Amino acid sequence: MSGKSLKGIVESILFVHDQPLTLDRLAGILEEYDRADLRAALDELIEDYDTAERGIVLIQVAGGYQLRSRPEHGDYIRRLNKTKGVKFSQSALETLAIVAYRQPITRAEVEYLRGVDSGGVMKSLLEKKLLRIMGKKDVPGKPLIYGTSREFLELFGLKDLNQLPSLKEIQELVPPDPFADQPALPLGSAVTTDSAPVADSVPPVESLDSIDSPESIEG
Amino acid sequence: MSGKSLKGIVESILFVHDQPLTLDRLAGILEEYDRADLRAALDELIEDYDTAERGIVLIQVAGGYQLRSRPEHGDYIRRLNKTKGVKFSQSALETLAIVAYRQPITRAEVEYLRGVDSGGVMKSLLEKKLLRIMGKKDVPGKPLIYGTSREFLELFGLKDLNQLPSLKEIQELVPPDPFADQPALPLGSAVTTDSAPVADSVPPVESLDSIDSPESIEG
Amino acid sequence: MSLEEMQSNLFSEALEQSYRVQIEEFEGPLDLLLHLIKKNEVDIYNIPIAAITRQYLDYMEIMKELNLDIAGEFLVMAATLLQIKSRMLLPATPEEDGDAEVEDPRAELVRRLLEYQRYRDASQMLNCRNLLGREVFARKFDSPELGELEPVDEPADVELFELIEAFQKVLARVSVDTFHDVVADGISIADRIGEVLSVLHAEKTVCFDSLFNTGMTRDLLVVTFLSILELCKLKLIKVVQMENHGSIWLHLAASEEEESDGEGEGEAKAEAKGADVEDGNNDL
Repeated sequence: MSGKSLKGIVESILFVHDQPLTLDRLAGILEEYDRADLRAALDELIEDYDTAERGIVLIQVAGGYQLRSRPEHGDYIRRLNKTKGVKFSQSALETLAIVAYRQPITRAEVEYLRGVDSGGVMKSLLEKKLLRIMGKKDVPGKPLIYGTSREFLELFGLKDLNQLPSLKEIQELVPPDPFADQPALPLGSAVTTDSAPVADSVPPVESLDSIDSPESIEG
Repeated sequence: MSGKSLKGIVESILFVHDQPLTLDRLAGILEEYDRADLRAALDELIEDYDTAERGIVLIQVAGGYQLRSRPEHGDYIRRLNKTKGVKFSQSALETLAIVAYRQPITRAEVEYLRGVDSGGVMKSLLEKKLLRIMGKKDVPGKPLIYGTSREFLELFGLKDLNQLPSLKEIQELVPPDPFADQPALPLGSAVTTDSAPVADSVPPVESLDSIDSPESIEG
Repeated sequence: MSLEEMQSNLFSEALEQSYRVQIEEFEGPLDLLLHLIKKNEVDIYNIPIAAITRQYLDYMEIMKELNLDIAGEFLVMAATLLQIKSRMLLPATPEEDGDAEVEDPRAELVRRLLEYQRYRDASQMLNCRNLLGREVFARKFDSPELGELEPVDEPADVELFELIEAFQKVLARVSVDTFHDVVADGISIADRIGEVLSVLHAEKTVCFDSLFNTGMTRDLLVVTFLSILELCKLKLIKVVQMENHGSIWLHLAASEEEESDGEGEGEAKAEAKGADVEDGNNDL
């Protein structure tokens, strides 16, 4: 590396870019550099910024790298912007959590898990681009299936979905990999007041264990 | 200066502010700090950034302070600009939506629905390969008929056109309350069965026991 | 215990106040049940179903009392609870005795509660993260250094929902009627052009509005309008409006003779084509 420092160049680019910058994109812009060098420069920058002295942090989010203000300074920035910051209702958070952990998921499944109608909140999350329509499920009725979006990752500062702490870690848990095999939700029999004899088609309670897979991911 | 570094706080504010920040404004936001300290923090920051290693500089401009990318890196930043993805304009999105849902469709029909000339936007969508020409309509003038392309499906992550959600499905997300007209359940009479003491003394079933209670995992 | 006694019991216990403050907080029946389980400090794996059911129903009574809309889900859950309770009162049948595993009537409910609790905990975890726009901020503006953006042909970032929204907006502008997803195989534009022309041949001048009858299907309205556009484009008709916001009148652009010896430059071909259609349709 001559004259100009690669680290400085990368920093410039991160600074003017208003979205998370992927390594691919960066490699496309800085074609004359090795990917490995770029990655090293990014790692060094993350370290440089990682001191309480600094007002900026470099994080990995939504598949890319982004400079953000230091979380501890949120109060001061809200003074600048005179905003109270985003606020989410419990129903929105619940719905996001369910979709995040169980995607791809249909609306009926979300409603079964929440126990309440969720069309309104899902529509509003779609409008906010936190949820997205992933297509249709290949079952009778072809219901729409939903997942979380890149904006969801950006909002919650997640590198990718695997970075979500497993439910096991949160309290007592569900698979960290939301795409892992999951037992089908017993829709139909569940919400209704099922008059079928006990232990008929209902899966045994132990099935909960089978969907718990321990996982240690940093939250 | 205690705990949080004032320099860091000032840096945060400079980082998220999109215009030069005057000392007056900064003093207004950080009322609890001395002006002299603020000025000192700014001076220190200018110095910190003033090394060729860095990709960002702090300059005094238009009566205020502003973080900017290092001028020497202008070339690299312009490369970023060249590859910056553009957002879909509303007219492109509208046109794409009309063609997607009404294909095969002529330009005149698109223009009727949109109420404006759409030749330009359709041409640009054709160039982007999101639309394709499907043939000619057997009506006077033999207008071209348009449809969406494979690239369109890829862009929206759809397997095929059947996966395109219908308007009805979106509207159904917020349905009229299906229970609105339902008579209330005879709750009052049900409550009277409460006098039976049996249920509460039933011991837990083994299958339920086998699940670890949340408390035992926490921590 | 009579219903009256129940109710007087209910309100004598200052239950009303304790619930009233919380009344809006419950997201649904599962949320309420978890609250009751926690409040009573009972084991979720061994729910005292009668007591919890009673409190649940009490809560619903209070909701009614306060004239709150009780969502259907709360009623369904009430029925479920009552059913579980009654099942627990039944002695096991001989057949079931033979079965190795007789499931607790509460099992399904417990599963749902546990699962719901997990996601509620997950939602709290999400809420505790440093949120963009709440604790952390990014530069969400174009840096002055970026200068003018050059348009680039690169697939943009767009979600399917935006596409649907865009289409909804279009339809909202066009009309409030339902726009059928599949265009009915009705009359074609070519046919409608013929009809419009024959009316014009007979009447010479026709009021624009008279071509659109209220009884027409939406598709036919569209086809009619497109036919008029097509006829204008082909210069077969003229559209005039006598005064601002007045009626719009259509009349034939030229007499038949003029049309036949029309030697216009660019339009000649188009006119010839249009004339063909006209003739063809006149034959019908």
